[in-house]
Amino acid sequence: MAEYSVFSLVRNALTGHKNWQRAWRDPEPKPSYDVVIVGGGGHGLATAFYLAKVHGIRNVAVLEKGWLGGGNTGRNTTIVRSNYMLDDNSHFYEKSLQLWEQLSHELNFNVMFSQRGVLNLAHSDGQMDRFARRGNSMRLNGVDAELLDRRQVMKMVPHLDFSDEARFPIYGGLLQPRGGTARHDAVAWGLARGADRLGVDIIQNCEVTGFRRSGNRIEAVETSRGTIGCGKLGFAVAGNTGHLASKLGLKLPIESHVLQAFVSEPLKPFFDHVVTFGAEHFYLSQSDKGGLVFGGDLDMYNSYAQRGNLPTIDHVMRAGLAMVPSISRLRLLRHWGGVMDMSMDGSPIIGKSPIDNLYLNCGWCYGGFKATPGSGWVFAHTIAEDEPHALNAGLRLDRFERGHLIDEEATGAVPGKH
Amino acid sequence: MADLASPQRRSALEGVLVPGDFGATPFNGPGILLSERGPLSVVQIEAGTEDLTAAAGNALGIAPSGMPNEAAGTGRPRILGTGTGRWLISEPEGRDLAAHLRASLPESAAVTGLSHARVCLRLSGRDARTLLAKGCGIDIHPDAFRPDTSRMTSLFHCAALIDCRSAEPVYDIYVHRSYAVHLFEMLLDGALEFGCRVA
Amino acid sequence: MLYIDCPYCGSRGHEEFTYIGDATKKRPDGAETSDPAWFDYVYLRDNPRGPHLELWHHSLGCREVVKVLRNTLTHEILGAGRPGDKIALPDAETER
Amino acid sequence: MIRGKEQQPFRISSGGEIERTQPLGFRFDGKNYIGYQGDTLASALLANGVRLVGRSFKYHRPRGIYSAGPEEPNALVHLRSGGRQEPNTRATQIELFAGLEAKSQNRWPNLKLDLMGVNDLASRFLVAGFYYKTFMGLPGWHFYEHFIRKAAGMGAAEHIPDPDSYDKMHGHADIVVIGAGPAGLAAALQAGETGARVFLIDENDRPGGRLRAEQESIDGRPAMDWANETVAALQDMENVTLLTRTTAFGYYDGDTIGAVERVSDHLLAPAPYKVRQRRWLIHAKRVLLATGATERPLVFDGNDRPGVMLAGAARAYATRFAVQAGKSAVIFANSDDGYRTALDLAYAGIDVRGVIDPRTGGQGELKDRVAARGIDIVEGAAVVRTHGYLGLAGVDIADLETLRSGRMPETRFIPCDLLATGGGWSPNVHLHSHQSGRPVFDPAIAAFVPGASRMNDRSIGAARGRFSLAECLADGIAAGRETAQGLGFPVGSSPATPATDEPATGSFMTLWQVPALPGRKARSFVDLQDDVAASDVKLAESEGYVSVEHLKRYTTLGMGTDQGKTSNINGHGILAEARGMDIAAVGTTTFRPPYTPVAIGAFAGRERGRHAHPVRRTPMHDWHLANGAKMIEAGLWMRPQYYLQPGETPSRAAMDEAIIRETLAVRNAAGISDVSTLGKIDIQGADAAEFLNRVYINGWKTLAIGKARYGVMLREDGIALDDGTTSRIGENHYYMTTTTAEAGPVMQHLEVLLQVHWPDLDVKVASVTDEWAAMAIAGPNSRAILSALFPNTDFSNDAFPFMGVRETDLGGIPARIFRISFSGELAYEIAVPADYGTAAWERCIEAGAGHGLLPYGMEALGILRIEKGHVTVSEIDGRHTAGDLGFGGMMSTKKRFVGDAMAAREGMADPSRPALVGLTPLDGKTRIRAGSVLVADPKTPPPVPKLGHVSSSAYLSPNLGRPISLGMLKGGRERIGETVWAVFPLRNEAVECRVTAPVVYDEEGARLHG
Repeated sequence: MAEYSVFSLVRNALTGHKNWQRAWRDPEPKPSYDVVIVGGGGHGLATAFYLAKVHGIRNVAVLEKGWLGGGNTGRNTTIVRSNYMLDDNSHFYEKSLQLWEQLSHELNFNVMFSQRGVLNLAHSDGQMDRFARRGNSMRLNGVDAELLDRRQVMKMVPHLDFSDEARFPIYGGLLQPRGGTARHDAVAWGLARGADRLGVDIIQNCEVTGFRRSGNRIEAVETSRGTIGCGKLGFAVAGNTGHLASKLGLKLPIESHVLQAFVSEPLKPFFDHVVTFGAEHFYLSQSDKGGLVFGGDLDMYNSYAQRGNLPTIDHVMRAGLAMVPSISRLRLLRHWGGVMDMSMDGSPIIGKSPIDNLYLNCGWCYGGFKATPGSGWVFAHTIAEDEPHALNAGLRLDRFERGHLIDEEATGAVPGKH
Repeated sequence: MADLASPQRRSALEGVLVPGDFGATPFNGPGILLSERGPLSVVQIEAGTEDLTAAAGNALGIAPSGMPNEAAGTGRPRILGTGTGRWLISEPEGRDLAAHLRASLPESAAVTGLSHARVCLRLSGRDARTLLAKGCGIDIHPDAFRPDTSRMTSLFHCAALIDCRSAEPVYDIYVHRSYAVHLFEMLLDGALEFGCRVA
Repeated sequence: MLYIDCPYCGSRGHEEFTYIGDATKKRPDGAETSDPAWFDYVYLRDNPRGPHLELWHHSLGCREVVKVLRNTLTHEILGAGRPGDKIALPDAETER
Repeated sequence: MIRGKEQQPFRISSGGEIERTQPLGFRFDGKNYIGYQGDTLASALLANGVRLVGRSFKYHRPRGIYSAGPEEPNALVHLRSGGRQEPNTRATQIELFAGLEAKSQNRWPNLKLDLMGVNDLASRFLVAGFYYKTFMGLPGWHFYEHFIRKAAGMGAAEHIPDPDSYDKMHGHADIVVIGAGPAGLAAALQAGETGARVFLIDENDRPGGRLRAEQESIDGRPAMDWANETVAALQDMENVTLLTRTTAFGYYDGDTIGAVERVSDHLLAPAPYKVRQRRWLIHAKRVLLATGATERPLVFDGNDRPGVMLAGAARAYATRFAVQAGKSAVIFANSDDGYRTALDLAYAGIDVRGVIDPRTGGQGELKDRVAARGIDIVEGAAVVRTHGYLGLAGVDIADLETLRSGRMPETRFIPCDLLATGGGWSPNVHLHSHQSGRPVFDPAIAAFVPGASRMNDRSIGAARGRFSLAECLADGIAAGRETAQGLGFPVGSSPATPATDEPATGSFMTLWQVPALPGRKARSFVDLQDDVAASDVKLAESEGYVSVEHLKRYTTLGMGTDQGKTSNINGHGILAEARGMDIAAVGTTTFRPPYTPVAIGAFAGRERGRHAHPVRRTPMHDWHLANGAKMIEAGLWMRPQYYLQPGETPSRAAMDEAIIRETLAVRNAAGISDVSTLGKIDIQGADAAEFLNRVYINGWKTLAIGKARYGVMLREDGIALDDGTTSRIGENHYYMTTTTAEAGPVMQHLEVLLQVHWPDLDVKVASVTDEWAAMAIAGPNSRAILSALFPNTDFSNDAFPFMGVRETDLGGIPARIFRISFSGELAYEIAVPADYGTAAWERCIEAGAGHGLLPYGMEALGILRIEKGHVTVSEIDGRHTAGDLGFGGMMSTKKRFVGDAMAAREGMADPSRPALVGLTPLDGKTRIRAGSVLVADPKTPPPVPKLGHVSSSAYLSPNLGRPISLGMLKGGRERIGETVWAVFPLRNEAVECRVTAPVVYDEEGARLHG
């Protein structure tokens, strides 16, 4: 398959763009595969890509019930960062960030990874202390972090509310300069193309309807496109993990919740960084197309509906105005919802399951997008080696039962609060 | 120091609620009238309906309604249902209402004095319903929210108990003391377009 | 807005409530601290896609806990009552 | 006042809804013009002959006014200036007002000479998705992005505060009717007559909908007469609320409609005290969607030039605004709308030079009328090319059949400055599909119509593909009556449907695109705003982006500010053709709210600035302010941080001095602090002690009346939730205090336990946080001060020991006194009813005057409690167990309590977990910052193993003369006496410190019990 480059672009332009090939094939499912991954979002595709690329396992199928990237991959606010405090998260997300830094090159597909800096604002001394602890932990883990005081924040993002009228005065902030955004759809397409080029079968419009079990193993997956045998089976269906697991009688420490996302009308460059509000759940960045992309808090109740409600919209917009008053007359263009796997400690679960050849990749809460390459990388390792990588050893399922929680938000077993 | 003058209550709105006319000046007068009722005695009772009914006959001279959201007592005192087996009783300050009720109720009843925990704002005027509709999601249509019923709801993001005193309309709004300034400011701000007389 | 029929206050928008969560979790009072029932109670969820029994606290209203049966896929509210009430699936839903 | 030439060369001398007696001056791109009241900016520009109004998103192609409504893809302008500026505003929806100023967007240096138009020359490289295939090399995307971002975007915004205000309003209705066209008006009238509470919402300045734009009649009179009479009748009904200039932008759960009312947008500025916009949230029992339909363009080469316009829009400009959208017109439509347009435009005095009809046969009456006027009709033909650059100069037409066969057809040039095109109408199913509604494809009109819905909505009239006026009226009447009846409102006998006079129309022909002339690189635009051409759709298809969602995301089809109102179906039709599938099988993308973009300010309403969130004030708030307090927020409450004394000016040094002064006052004399913010819960009932026993980790069965006890509670997951003292003030009566931060969560925790899990317990809880003002008087002189305040109370150690509680009065003020201490000093807390708070506080200040009493704030409190190793939210931070915090010994083994089971898990009971310790710098002077991380060796390269962190810190304990800190250290209790490094790499700091017990001042507690 042809490499993408400025030269291929010119060559094709001069021949009327008639020679581009499909970005990925549209194969019929084979009777069986060494590994079947359920879920054609970023995580499932990344897993398949790294299985083929790093572990040489190419007889792999990715099953997607709808269209690639149609779940949370194509619905999120595209923020990429590794500014975590707790070691298990910090090391894992940093690996992911490092993979992001080479992803466009690795995939030969521009995923528009833009390292424009992620700034978390602090609004009290206590919050500054907590950010300092997080930033210090990051530094000790080899992750970039800078603690800004109020003056430095003002210099970097002068449009925040520094007035006396501000309900939430800005004390400072924690900056991760290497953080940023990426083009979410491109990630799915680039990974799909990359995996396909290594021989992975990507099968869209293929919904898993059941499983064929034998003892403590799963022999095959029943789908809307027939039964597909599997040597090993991986779930990468965050948002719907609870639903899929229930078909196997598995109960997980996960609830599905809806998280809304928002975009404004397109504007010329207006906001150059990713900034999160510290007083309430709110974050803002500007897409390359020009839309301001907003995110906020969950709607707070269990939901599989990909849409949210007005009170949360009000809440998010109110927080946005409190952070950047000058967005008042700009207009909200679209809002939508994604279904989050909210785990009971707010951290993901990647590892083995109680079923021998089933591997779980779930519980992403709202941090899934930035984890995409890292998640695929460690999940591929876990599936290939039947053993977690050191980077996801702590993210195991039994940590809840054993009391080794990874609770960044420190809100406990209330999934909606993470 | 027992010789100090008898203490005066200081309203949570002192210095904030300033009498006068604010905002627009419609030819037919302000559309909103806003004032503070007080000082009040406010007591919460948790008890069985029969216990309260029996005690109320003696202590209050009126019986509570057993129906949710209903109010009883047109003058003093007023009994507002605020939950299953729970009522709020309010009257202009005079007697020790809490002690009076405690004495009249069986041991099993819980009596909690909230005279200082609540600020009561009286809202009236021809635009009062519109003002409420700005800050609260309940149906305030006169057919839906009738006189002598009350609602516990969210008003400008504050927990509030709204007592509909008459269809004119007149509302008494009970809000937690620490939120009173916020609520008053939101009500006043929302009332400016109608003209607001603060008394 | 979800409209929840609070047994005391009547129908109210969900912004007056605080979501508590799964109402099928029964506190295993009396079970030994080592009993797995505790782990199940605190951490595990059926998380159904469809009708879900759940608790909402009417925190800006009467402060009573309301048990609600709600479809998590459609957000339709199928019934509400007090925590001890049995709330059955409407016939139409069972058939679906 | 803006003055201009009163020319308006394209204005028709009579007719229309405009007020010719009210000329309005306005400015566009620096030039002055005159329009009339009743104009939109678009109609006024057209009246003045302004045809070029903007540049397209990607190729910067010149664009004109394309529509007359919310679907406008092209005519986006930058409206107003300064704080009121609004980029990306559709000229077709801006009501003209005197003094209006607007600028064109996305061009440099000006509209006519846009240098970015070079993109158009490079268009063969800038095809769909080109950026995914390049920009991957050095120096990296962030470099290229800088230029891409500048080129992208549409309008420009500046960071200037918005001077206007916004409101929010709630509504409740039996029936909400959305859209006040013929169907909506008829439905609202029927429903309103039954007495049902009806909201009728319309996005325009006046009701009437499409009737305003067409030459229709009802009962033999102009249709607008009927509309006006219906509106008058509705306005007389008290049960009907008519909201004009109000867009229903979203359909939400619970049949809730979100709408935005543009209260003042048609004015230069809002009137005093009036808001700019009002955001409505309307709860409906039933919703009638009379949202009409949107005309879609035909897709052909050069279909985007200024002068190409939707046929229905050309009619609207002629009929409603009395404006000729051009002087000489060609019409190209695949339905009888072409003939309707020809008649209306000819009536408006426009030279109609031809109707190009791709159909051959099957037309209705209208064609005969057009033919009778001598207008040229060309059947079986299509427009294949347009001419002109900044404005249309003419079109080439050709035989469609020849074109489809791939042969080069003969073309014919027709000079014209207006090309009115109509590709059929798509019902506005947006609101229907915001919820679960799934539109279905109707081949008869080649459009999606509403499908099954789980909500209580019903679409009527054009919104469900019933396009004739008679159908709309009949649909509205039936829906209004039936819906009201369904809700139990009595309906009378059915009224007759008003008579209409509509000609029989011919069939509709599906035409997704006109094939390009052989050998020509056609620029046939599907999405005009985002410059998505038919060739982009085909390219995406050939690369495998075949799902409609992939198509949308790869090409940006329908991603513009118009959300693809005119483009989506054409794009999907072309994709279906390319895939050789039926469009119904290809599907459609999901419409997302809002229907049209909504100002962010409208969602916030009045909740902005300092009202963005409530703040709570303590009863002594004003006293603090009047006495030099610097206030900070703590969990919504405003609390004194420290107090400046008269004559001191705010500075870092003054602050430090104040904090030291206050700390020393407490240790050496006395201090008073406002602790009203602590949560307070009244607990009554026969099982109150049992309840406390279950929620706290320690035992409560033995607490005597008149005594207080310290308690710690856990969450169900075994992590510490909160701490505080609870006092027994009666046989079955307790008074619990919580921390400020956790007051709400603890109250809810108790209520849920009682109501859900332990309904058998006889316990009642009530929040009394607001009832009591509370003040702590601490320090060696506190006993003397208390004795002065309460002369009748014996404060001796024997009579009033530590943890004693008394109910008494303070000169007529009822008071509760608790001998408890957070500072570690001899201390008392006095609680009085809140309205007496200031009076009591002032008496304390007065009584303490001779005893060195000073008010102290949060900072001094922090130092005092760190000296004593007392924990706060910095330590009870949601991640630590009771054991970690040093409360392991308090955990009763004789009873069960919330959290005990989960606290027993292996990872929670691990002795190597972090434990609370004190930390003191080895050099006795270097500050240990909170947020430092504890490590064994500061020189270890990353990743560095972490031993814990510094949770709280005082840069100086004035009592000890050195900095002190608290931290959580792995295995900390075993490491007392050892050294550890507190590192702060963010500031390149590392402090070696000694691990101590948490308590570093008065370890024996002698002062407390003194």
